[in-house]
Amino acid sequence: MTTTDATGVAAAHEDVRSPLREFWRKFRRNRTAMAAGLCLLLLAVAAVAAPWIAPYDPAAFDYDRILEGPSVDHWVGTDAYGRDILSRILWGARISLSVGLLSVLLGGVAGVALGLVAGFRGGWIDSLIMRICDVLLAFPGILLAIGIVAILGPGIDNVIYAVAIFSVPVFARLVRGSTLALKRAVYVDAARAIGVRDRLLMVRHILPGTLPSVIVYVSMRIGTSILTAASLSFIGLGAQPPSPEWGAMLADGRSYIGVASHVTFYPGLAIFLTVLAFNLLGDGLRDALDPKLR
Amino acid sequence: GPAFAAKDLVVGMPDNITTLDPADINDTLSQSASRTMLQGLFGFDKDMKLVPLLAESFTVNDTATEYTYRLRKNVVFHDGTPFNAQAVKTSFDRLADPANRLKRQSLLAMLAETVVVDDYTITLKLSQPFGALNNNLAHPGAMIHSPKALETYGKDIGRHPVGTGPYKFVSWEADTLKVEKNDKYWKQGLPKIDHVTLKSVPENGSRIAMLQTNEAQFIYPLPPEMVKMVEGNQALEIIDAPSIIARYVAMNTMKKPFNDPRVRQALNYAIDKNAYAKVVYRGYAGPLDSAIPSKLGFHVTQPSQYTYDLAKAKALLAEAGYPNGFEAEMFGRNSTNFIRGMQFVQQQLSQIGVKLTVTPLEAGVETARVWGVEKPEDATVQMQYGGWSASTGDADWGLRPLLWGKGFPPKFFNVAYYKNDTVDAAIETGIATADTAKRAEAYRVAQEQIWKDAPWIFLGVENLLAGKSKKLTGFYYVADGGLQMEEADLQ
Amino acid sequence: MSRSPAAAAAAAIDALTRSAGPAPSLLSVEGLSVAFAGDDGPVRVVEDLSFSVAPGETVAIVGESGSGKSVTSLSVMRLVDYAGGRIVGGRIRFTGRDGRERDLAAPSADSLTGMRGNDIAMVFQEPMTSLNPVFTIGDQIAEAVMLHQGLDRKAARAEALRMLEKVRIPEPARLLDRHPHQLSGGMRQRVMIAMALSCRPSLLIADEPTTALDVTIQAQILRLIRLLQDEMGMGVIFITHDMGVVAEVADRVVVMWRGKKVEEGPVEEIFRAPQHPYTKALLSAVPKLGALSGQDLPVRFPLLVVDDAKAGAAPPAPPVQDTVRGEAAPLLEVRDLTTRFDVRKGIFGSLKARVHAVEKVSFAVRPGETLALVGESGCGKSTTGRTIMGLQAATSGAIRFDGVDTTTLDSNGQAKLKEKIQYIFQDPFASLNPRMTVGFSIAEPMLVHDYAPAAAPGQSRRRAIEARVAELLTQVGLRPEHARRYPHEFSGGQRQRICIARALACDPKLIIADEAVAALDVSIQAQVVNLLMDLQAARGLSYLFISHDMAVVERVSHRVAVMYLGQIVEIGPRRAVFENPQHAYTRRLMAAVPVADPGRRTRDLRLLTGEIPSPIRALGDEPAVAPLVAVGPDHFVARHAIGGDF
Amino acid sequence: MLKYLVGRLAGILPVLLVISVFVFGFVHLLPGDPARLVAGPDATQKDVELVRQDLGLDQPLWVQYGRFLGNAVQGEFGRSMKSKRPVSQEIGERFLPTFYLTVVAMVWATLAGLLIGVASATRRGRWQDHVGMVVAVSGIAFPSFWLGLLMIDLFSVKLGWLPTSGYGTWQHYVMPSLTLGLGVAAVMARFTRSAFIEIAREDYVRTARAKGVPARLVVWKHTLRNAMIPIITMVGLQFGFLLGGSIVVETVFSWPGLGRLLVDSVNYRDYTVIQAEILLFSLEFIVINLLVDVLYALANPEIRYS
Ligand SMILES: Nc1ncnc2c1ncn2[C@@H]1O[C@H](COP(=O)(O)OP(=O)(O)OP(=O)(O)O)[C@@H](O)[C@H]1O
Ligand SMILES: Nc1ncnc2c1ncn2[C@@H]1O[C@H](COP(=O)(O)OP(=O)(O)OP(=O)(O)O)[C@@H](O)[C@H]1O
Ligand SMILES: [Mg+2]
Ligand SMILES: [Mg+2]
Repeated sequence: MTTTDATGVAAAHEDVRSPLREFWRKFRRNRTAMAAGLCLLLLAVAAVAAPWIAPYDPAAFDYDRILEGPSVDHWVGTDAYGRDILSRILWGARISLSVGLLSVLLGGVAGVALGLVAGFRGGWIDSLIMRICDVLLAFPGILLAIGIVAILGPGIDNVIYAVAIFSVPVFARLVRGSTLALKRAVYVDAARAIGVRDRLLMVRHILPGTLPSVIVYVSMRIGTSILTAASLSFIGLGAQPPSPEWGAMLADGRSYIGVASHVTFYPGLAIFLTVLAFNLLGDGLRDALDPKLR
Repeated sequence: GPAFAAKDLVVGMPDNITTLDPADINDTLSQSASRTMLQGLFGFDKDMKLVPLLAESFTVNDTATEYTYRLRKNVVFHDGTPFNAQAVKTSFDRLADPANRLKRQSLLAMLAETVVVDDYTITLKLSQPFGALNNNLAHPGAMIHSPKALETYGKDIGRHPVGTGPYKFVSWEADTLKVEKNDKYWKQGLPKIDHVTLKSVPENGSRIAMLQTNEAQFIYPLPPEMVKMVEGNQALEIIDAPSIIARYVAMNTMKKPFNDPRVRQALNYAIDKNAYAKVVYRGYAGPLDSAIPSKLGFHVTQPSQYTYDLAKAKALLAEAGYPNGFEAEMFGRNSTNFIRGMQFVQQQLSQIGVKLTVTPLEAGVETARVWGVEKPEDATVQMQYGGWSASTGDADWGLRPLLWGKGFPPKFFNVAYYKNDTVDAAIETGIATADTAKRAEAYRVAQEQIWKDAPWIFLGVENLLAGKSKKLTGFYYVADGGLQMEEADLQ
Repeated sequence: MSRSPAAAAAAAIDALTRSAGPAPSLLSVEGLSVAFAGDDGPVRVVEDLSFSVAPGETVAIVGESGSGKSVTSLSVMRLVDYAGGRIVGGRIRFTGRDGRERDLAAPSADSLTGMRGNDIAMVFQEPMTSLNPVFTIGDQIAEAVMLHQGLDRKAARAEALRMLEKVRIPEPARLLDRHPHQLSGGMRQRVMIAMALSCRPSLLIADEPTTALDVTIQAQILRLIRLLQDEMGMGVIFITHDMGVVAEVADRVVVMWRGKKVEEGPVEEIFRAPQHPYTKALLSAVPKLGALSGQDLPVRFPLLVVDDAKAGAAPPAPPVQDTVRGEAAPLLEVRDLTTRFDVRKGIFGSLKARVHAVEKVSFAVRPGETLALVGESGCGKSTTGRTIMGLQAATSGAIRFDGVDTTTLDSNGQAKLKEKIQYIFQDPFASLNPRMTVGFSIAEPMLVHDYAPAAAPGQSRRRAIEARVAELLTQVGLRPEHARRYPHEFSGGQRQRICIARALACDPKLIIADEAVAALDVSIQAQVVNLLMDLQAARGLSYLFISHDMAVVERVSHRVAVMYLGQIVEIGPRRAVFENPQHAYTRRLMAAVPVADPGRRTRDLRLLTGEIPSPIRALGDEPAVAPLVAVGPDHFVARHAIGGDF
Repeated sequence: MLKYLVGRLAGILPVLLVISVFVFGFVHLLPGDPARLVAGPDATQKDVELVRQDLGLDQPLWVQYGRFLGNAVQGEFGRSMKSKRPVSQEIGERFLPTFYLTVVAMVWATLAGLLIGVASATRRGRWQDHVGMVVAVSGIAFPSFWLGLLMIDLFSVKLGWLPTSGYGTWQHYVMPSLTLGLGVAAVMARFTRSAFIEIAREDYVRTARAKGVPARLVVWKHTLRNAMIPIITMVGLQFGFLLGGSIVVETVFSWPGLGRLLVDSVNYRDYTVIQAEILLFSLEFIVINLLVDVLYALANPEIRYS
């Protein structure tokens, strides 16, 4: 017998692809996700380029133009100090994006690792990790944050740690749940039968199965983290006034809601669009990682 | 018909009541609440002027160590107990006894002995001269409980207040206090309202919404930026009253560069006080033209004001050896309003090259970092954005806690670590006598010296803002931030 | 063309009621083409396929693995859409119970829901993954009954129970409340069959319905299908690679090859005079029980070389498999191995009974030897294998590999051990990680064990491994490019070959092959079996070969162990066991093997009834383990204390 | 399972004990002097000392912990430092409002989330999916204070349908539960969608279709049940979070719940209340997560605990 495979037709089109290219090929086809990715890229560029593209100094007061609505001079209006909101949003992207992304990634990595170990090992390790998570979950955020300020002191990097800590238990529980189900899969047994050691088994065979949930949560959590970071800056942890930070802008503008709604609206919109973009991007990622989707 | 309909008043407040035992209260809000039910020998009228309530008259000796009061007759507590000298003694002794650990104990800390002369005469003997005693007695902390209630409820008196005031206690759950008309109130024809509900509605926007829907007839405070929302409504009006709340930035005079008065003066010149009022209070604020607000007793407007003058500020700085300015850190509480104020100061001082780092502090952190510091050398505070409301309405409480050389934290609140012998002497004289003329002179001297030394950046005095239904009359928002509702009526 | 009377009658009625129209058929597939989305446009996997099924008729579709059989059946159900495929041409005309004829290939086939399960039912190829893990067996069967027969829950459950009895599952009442993962492969397959048959469809599509069944059960199932067929004129499409089964059940045969039909005809004709070279090759590769009678040792399959056009020359005589080094110490030694499962009930799971899946099993496998483990479905073959692999904790007993007691090894040692023992799982799809390309799956054992395949000079390790993967894929009859694909993109047989390739990757010493060739068409099967035997000859590999296909077992094994209810009832040299079976169960097993000759089919329509023995026992009720006694050289048989029909 | 449950339940007490030490230590490490905070902004040092004695804060730490533990064991948590009421009353009064609001919000949000998630997943890539996504993202990115105030403005001020704030009748629940639930609904929707897509292509879903199970049942029964694990996880977590009381919603709608109590007690460093609250929250999470684990096993019989 020479050949045994049936699909001669299929065979002609088969060529060798690297997994990365395969991923990129699938991802590229998802137009929504591409658009979202592009938006985020633009935003990142805008954040980096803020000093050059922002029309005003984000901290420059103009007492004659307080709480003005959008106009030719100030495209999205001014705030209670007469500062240009657009410039502040652009500058604020630096802080907000980095806090949102880094804290979630940090917390995500730690949480995923803990959840994997807990779900996979079970027994007392599981109990220990999960009870610690219970306590962390139960610990009110402000209290934890105050504690962190006390221990670490103020500063934007500490905000990132603080917000990351908030995320850890959620990721841990999420991943543990999926792990419990996935570790029963026959292919996990199969991997074991090959001689794959537990650590690799977790990382290579179970972790990818938990990723869809993780990606979804990461993409949502980024928005929450931006807002959480803002509440931290109000207890003196984090971005110090007058650094423009989206969440803080939003919270500050709250008093003007009935009077000058643009003060909250535009930072709110910035957060909304960013979160939307991250979510769409997240969906694109999870789809591109899903082998069953072409 | 409407004439007979019960008159129910709802007041929207920003916070929860902590307790209704005024001797153990330290927040204005709970004080206002307890004032509906309880009264003291003296009180303040709506203009912060001392008026007698349960006392009819008093005499005092020259050294201000012995006060004798004649009490009002035919007054009964809500529970039927008659009001008399014994009742006063019970309440005062309770407050003065440190063993009871009441938060307002300091009001009567100097009390050595209470002597019931007769049913309606009582003498207070002090362990040291104290000229401002009547002001202290006018403080809500010195209001008088029914002795019977004190005995019945003991430690829980704060949940079961029984006084002589215009309203009687009905209920208090989580965030709502209900009181009702006291039919046997000693002031003729008062009160006019049948039920008053005090509700805590922390969110500003929600409070205004309550007023707009007539779910509440009076709300306070009204944030300056939201005044517009009330102004638009025909049925509503705004109360805009001057307060006794001073806003300032204290500078640590023991630390460089603030140990140089020229630097402190320069900073005072560098700030546009009108802009401050406009930006931080939307114009609802007045000037702080001396170390104490004008509504406090013995206030003296200082003749030479620190008017906004950047050139002068720069010159002074240069003279002091900081031609290019300097860097410093400013502490302050983390409320929106404080942060706004701090950002303003930060921006203003940047004009003369002073670069401020603004660090908002959570309440507890502030106690640890600022108020709890044991030794002046250990103080990390350089500048502190603050505010002070002298709840006794007297110059003494406006100066002594803040600028007295013996009042460094943690004892008092002299976070400027300001010490000046003239000022210290004046403050001590002021408190050692009940002679108004002597006191006035002492406080004049103190204010003048402080103004010259400028341990603070004097920013302003904020206005009290509240919103109310036009139908509500006789309801006052007093300069110390308290409410007076005994004359209130709803049309 | 042989047809049941009922079918003929139905056809006659059809002819009367319909004046015009093509052949009176239940199902008529005309020019069907199906495509999957490929990287560069659609790829056709079925091309211009036509065939028809009359009521009461059984059409067998046979053909090479990956030739499009499953895709065809999915298309008839219109389920191919959900698998990512698309019908790109042709018509599928089906006459439902209501007498209306529909084109199932028409774009608006959503209305099919009412017909699926009711008019057309299907048994899927992969029973392991085709049952919903979260519902009980009872619920899953009852659901179909409730949907289509309008029975209430209780009645539906009763019906489900009846169906389970019909497919000869032990203790069906208990099974109703169990979940799929607690069932053996064969049990699951029977559940699938029960589910499909429960609604008495007019067309049954059975995709390899008996691959996981032992021959006795298989015979039962075939009989059951035929019974229902005769009762109600059910048409059957039977997809299988087992030519014995084809000969047994089919009226007509459709032979597929590379997505196309290459031959079609009545079963006798196909067997007697195959026309297409592929058909010829196929038939030549069919293993026949008794082919090695009189031979002591296993022999490779004689293979025909197929090319597009012509049949190859006669195969050279295959060599004998004399690889056992009898003098050497046993490679694997299993002593008194016992594995039990707890059966719990209710939310709080109180312990009610135990499954005695493996009871005091002892055997040894010598280097270079193939020991076949045969036995009824659910008798504990897989569990034995899993326990040896350490995937399942043994209740008691000892396992020694290469002289090392594996139960005492730490996890590190266990992992190391697995370079030398490999396991081929019964269910190939479930045992491949769906998120990994099969290339990586095959390479993984090499990576894990730092196994360095022979590299060409100057070749990096990575390249060497890639080359090795390509080599392995080719060895099992796939193409190197397939390495980039994901498991779900393969046919059942292709997946099984992938698993075999993975097992071979590290040059193990022992391979436990659990139904490793069950899903392969005979030509591939023969090829793979030969490959395994070549490797054995070359490297002295040992196999523990779990299978129910007696013909294949005969080909490959040096010795055979027969399991029954968790115990070994007979073990001995293959020739001795096959030619002189001593235990009653062994004899029955031999008798039930279908013969690939339509002329010799047994038209015995009686179904077996009566108590089916079960390994589930109440707590404390331990089974008696019969001692093995020697009946010949190296040949042992269990002697039961109580005589009779075990 | 029963054994596991009993074990877990029995494990709660020691866990709480450990937590109590941790919480006690943490709370006392926080910067801030409760005596000064409780005494008030213009209290003199003498006042502060009095308060300190009154609160027993002058005692050594271990004595304080002993007293805390002694009280806790009796289900009493001492008196609030700020209000001097028994902590149990202080918390008890606010627990039910929070609990009811949580339940109402969770119920609607979970249902809505599931619906949106399933609708998005089954119509993936089409406009329904995109709409569902935008709605879900709004739920996450929309600050709740904003939504709350907008609703008050619309439903109370403009339309006069609902009371602005407060607690009591069913009308009072409408806006707070909507505001509170929006984020939960969003999370649910996203997770449902993702988990659903994972499962929808499994072989057994195909089996269900082949059985002729109507599309609706394929979705709601066969697919969803298998997709439950991450959904259950999230329901549990969200429920736990909400039970802690939402500071924003309670503030905007003057809801007398635990969230505001917590903020107050943190502001005053009201140790007794903070400790009791954290213990309560921990207990809530432990119980919820226990339930979640049980639900895991119910949803997926392959999951077994030992
Ligand atoms: N989802 C898919 N995506 C891409 N290709 C597929 C997919 N499913 C099947 N194929 C390809 O279609 C061809 C036919 O597959 P099919 O499953 O019908 O084979 P089969 O005849 O049933 O084989 P077997 O006997 O091995 O089960 C195979 O080459 C397979 O690789
Ligand atoms: N996880 C489990 N829980 C409970 N019972 C189980 C479990 N796994 C297997 N069993 C039971 O153990 C018995 C033996 O199963 P096993 O899978 O070993 O059978 P098998 O011989 O491989 O059958 P087949 O040929 O059908 O695959 C069966 O009765 C099965 O129901
Ligand atoms: Mg197939
Ligand atoms: Mg098996």
